[in-house]
Amino acid sequence: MDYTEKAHRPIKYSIFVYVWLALVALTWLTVAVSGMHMGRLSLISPFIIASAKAFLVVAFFMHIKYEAGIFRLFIGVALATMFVVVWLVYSDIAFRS
Amino acid sequence: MFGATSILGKAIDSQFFIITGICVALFSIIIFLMLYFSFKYTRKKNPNPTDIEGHAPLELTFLGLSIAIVLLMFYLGWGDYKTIREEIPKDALAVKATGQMWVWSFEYPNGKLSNTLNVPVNKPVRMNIESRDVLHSFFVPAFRVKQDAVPGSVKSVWFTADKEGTYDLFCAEYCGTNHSAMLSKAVVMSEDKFNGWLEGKAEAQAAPPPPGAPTAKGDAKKGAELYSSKGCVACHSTDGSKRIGPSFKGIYGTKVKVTTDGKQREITIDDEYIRSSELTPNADVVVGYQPIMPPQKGILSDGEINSLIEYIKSLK
Amino acid sequence: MNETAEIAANKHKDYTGAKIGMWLFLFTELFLFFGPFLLYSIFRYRYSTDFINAGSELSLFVGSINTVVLLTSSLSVALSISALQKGNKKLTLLLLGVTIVLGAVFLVNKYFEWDAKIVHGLYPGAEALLSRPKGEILFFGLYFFMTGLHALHVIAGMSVLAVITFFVMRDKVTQSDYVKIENGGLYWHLVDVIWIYLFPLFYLIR
Amino acid sequence: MSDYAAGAQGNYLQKEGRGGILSWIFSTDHKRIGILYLVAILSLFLVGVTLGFFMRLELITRGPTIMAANTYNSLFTLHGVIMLFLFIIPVTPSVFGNFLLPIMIGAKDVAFPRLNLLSWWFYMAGAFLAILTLLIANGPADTGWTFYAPYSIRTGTNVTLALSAVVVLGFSSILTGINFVTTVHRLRAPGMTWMRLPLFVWAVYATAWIQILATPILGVNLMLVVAERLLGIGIFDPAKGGDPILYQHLFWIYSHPAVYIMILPAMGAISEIVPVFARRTIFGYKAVAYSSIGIAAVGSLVWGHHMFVSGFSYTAGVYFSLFTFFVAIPSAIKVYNWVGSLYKGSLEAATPLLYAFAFIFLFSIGGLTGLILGALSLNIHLHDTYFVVAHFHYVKFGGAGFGFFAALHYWFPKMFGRMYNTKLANVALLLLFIGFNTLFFPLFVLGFQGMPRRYYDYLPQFTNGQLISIVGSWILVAGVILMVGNLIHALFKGKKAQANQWGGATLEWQVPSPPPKENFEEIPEVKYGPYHFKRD
Repeated sequence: MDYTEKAHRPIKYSIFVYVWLALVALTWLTVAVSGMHMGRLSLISPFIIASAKAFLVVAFFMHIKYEAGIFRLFIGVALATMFVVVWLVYSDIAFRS
Repeated sequence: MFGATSILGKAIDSQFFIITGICVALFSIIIFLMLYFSFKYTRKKNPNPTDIEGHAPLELTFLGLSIAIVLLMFYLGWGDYKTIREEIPKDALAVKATGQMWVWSFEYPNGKLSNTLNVPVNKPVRMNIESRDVLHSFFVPAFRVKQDAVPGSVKSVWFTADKEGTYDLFCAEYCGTNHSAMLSKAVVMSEDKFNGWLEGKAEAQAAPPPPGAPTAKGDAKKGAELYSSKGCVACHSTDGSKRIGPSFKGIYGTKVKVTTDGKQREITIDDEYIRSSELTPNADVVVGYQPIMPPQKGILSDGEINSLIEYIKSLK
Repeated sequence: MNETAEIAANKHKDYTGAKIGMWLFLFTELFLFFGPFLLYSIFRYRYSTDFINAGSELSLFVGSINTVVLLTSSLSVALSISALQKGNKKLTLLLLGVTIVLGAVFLVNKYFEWDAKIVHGLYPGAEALLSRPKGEILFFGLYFFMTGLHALHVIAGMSVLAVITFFVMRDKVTQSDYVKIENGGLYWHLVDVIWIYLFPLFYLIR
Repeated sequence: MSDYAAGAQGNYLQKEGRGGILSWIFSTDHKRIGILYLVAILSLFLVGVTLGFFMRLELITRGPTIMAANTYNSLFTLHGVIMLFLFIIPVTPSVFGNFLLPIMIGAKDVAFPRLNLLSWWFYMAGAFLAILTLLIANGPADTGWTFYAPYSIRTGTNVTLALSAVVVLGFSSILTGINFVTTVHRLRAPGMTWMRLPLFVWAVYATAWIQILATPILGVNLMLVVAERLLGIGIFDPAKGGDPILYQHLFWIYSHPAVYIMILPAMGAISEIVPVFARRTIFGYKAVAYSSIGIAAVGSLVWGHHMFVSGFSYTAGVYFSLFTFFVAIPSAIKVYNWVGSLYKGSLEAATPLLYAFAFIFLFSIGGLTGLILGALSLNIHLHDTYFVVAHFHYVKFGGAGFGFFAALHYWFPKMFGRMYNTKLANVALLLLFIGFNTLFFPLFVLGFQGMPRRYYDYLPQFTNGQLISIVGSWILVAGVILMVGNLIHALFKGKKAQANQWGGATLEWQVPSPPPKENFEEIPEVKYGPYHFKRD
């Protein structure tokens, strides 16, 4: 019985190049935005853009778009843990007298 | 020793007995059933076991009951915590408690300093707790209060003692070698007596606040005050008796053996050596003692160190 | 028989298993950086002016260049996997080589950046730094700790990729058995993802 | 005799290659690695017991008795570091998880056997570094096992080395966790569905997730303290704007879930033992299995209950207290179900079951006193007193420790193919049980009276409690010596054990004792649940 990886055709080069172009563009965007003074937004926008970049890397470069669902489930567990830790630590930081 | 002698302490005690009571009851049921089953269903008495995979209504009932019980306990504990943390009376007597290795000092609103905590009976007292070096914890078991002393910030806790007497005061957060000797007393006295004490003359143990501007020249009298207020007293005696560190009595000018970088050498105790012992105490350690003295860099000013040197010189 | 049962029964190479293991390891790396991130956010919240002042002393230009360098290296390693899967060994080796060189470029930039700060006495424990406001002491403490830890990961990633290059040369990693290069790539991408977050943290606050 | 016959490939203990110690310490066989852990961990356990014994002995009189204050402080630090990081955290997952998990799910080995060996080496390196702190200048760390900043930044003792030891041990723990999660996901035998997994496997699986997700946070926290000591970066040092309470957050984010790393596998072992000796299926399999996951999940939300008087916010206190009470529920479910599994069973009073009863007794006390400590107002009084010391010894030693002893007596015949003297084992249990309660129960009373922990000296009113406790430590040590001696004797002189010594239904009992090198000649196909005793 031969065990074969399922559904792992090589991903096209062009997809990676497009993703890379998007990443560089986002980097340019975040640098450009950081020059403008937009108050609260300039605190949040770099992280929204960074998360978009991280999403692209994880989904395409790290093949999560093409992998089985269990990988997404695991990533969900890790992210949920982080969220809970942040929430609880900030229940101290934000309310300390 | 068991009963609380503060108003909130009494409330906390009654909750302790309710919660402990529930726990004892639960424990008894569990252990009774475990033993009852294990005597009733031995292999001899019951050779043919019955497989019971579960019983949803029973399990859900247990689940529901458990949630109800723990929520009740949570609620009981919550109330007084709120009072202690969030509802400090405005008219409370504010006492500043400072922890340092390994001594407590208390400062009253009129500037009076003391190493024991004196408080009036039946009047709320607010402790503003801070630390000069590492974590300590202000703990008076009889009042059921405890609060960590955190360097860099002031933490508050309050109590109303309702019975005159002298009670133990501990440091409850581990703070180094002499942690277990960081003891003091909380003395609860009548209001008249307390006021008399508060207005009275400074006690021998108490020291005035360290001077704002450091004087360049040393002053043996100031040194004596620093000796008790900075906690040197915890480790170094002035009567020749051996404590954690060497006694200061007649030490100036004598020759001692010290360990420097693992090698022994002889050194004369002079101004320079005392200064380095304050700033980098573990560089040259007197043979027979442990390298445990906390460095005073940034804690003692130059002038204060000079005063201490003068004081040590004066101890013949 | 389901897939897992099949593996258990026959002890074939389990690629999905290897990748699960790699991802779990990546989570531990992620949480390693998550701790300092959390601390950063807290101190940023408490000393925001100090952080903004300190952040403006870092060179946005060098930071941006390094970001692009690392993104490009991520591209080349991703391409190298596809190249190997298509059976193009030469291209694979070339792309892996490019990745490692880009990693080295990143480190050289980082070295000059650190050096410039250290020359000005802006390093943890330095008198010049200690005389500054507390928020700036913390900013530079975190800057050196986090970028230092990240640089160590870049070095580790480069070593992993070097070993994989060697395996590809010796045909130990091939078109039909490529899970090692996939896992090495995953590690490299993680290093990239961490940098994607470090970049705004230190260079873009103003 | 068994459903799954195993051939004559020789067992894993038999000489392999040239034999000798090298064939052990470089073996990638999960069973041999399990034994390596057992030897190393038990040795360190005995060291930890000795340290604890002398700590108690020092307190026999007030004032200095046999050692100086800073020696005592180093002693309780080292006792904590060894007992927690080197004994109770790794013991059940590393020894029994390694030895049994692959066999229980019908696999030939773990997913990454070489990584498994590497994690043993990391463990040994960590142990070596921890011991090294004793031998080099400045002396062992005197910070307590919690390494609280800023004291750990200021003290001159070998804190940096001790912290490095813990970080290295963290690597070991992480690699083991990764291995187990992958193994459970990928290597289950045909028919071994999630709902047919033995409950021990569920518990180890939940534990492995905590190991993966929580350990790195401790690692980076300790690295930051090292960086503070060596470079002075100032994150936890108030003089530089840092905040020592943040150290406590990051420390307990790992170290509270670590309590569940200790207790969950022990609970898993109890869930194996109870049905086997009651000869009936476990009551509420799903509830017990899911409660393991529940404990791992909710247990990650309660770390702040170590900090109620640290000066963190009131709001955080309320959240953490609430979650602390919630985490009691899955633990309570397990206890209900173990007791429920005795109902209408056919009980055999064998040694492992007696150990399991001791576990239920002691763990219940530990768990319920945890509720007392979780109540906010009571915690203010009880925090950092002997009450806490008593509580966590009831959980960690009475719970995780006795659970480990139960597992050891249950699987010993499987691991070594020999039986111990059951009478002596029962006597040892009695000594352990009496000694344990005499040692730790008085501490509840002392704690309520206000005796703070980590005290080298004490006030006169605490004398009686201390003395009773010290006598208890002698009984306990006698019990440990008898138990270990009995097992070592059995190792060489014990009677041959049967393949299925206790009549268990899980897979490990279907292979010979000791198990063959490859576990199974042919991977079995699983047709029943783990506690299905009525085969015929």
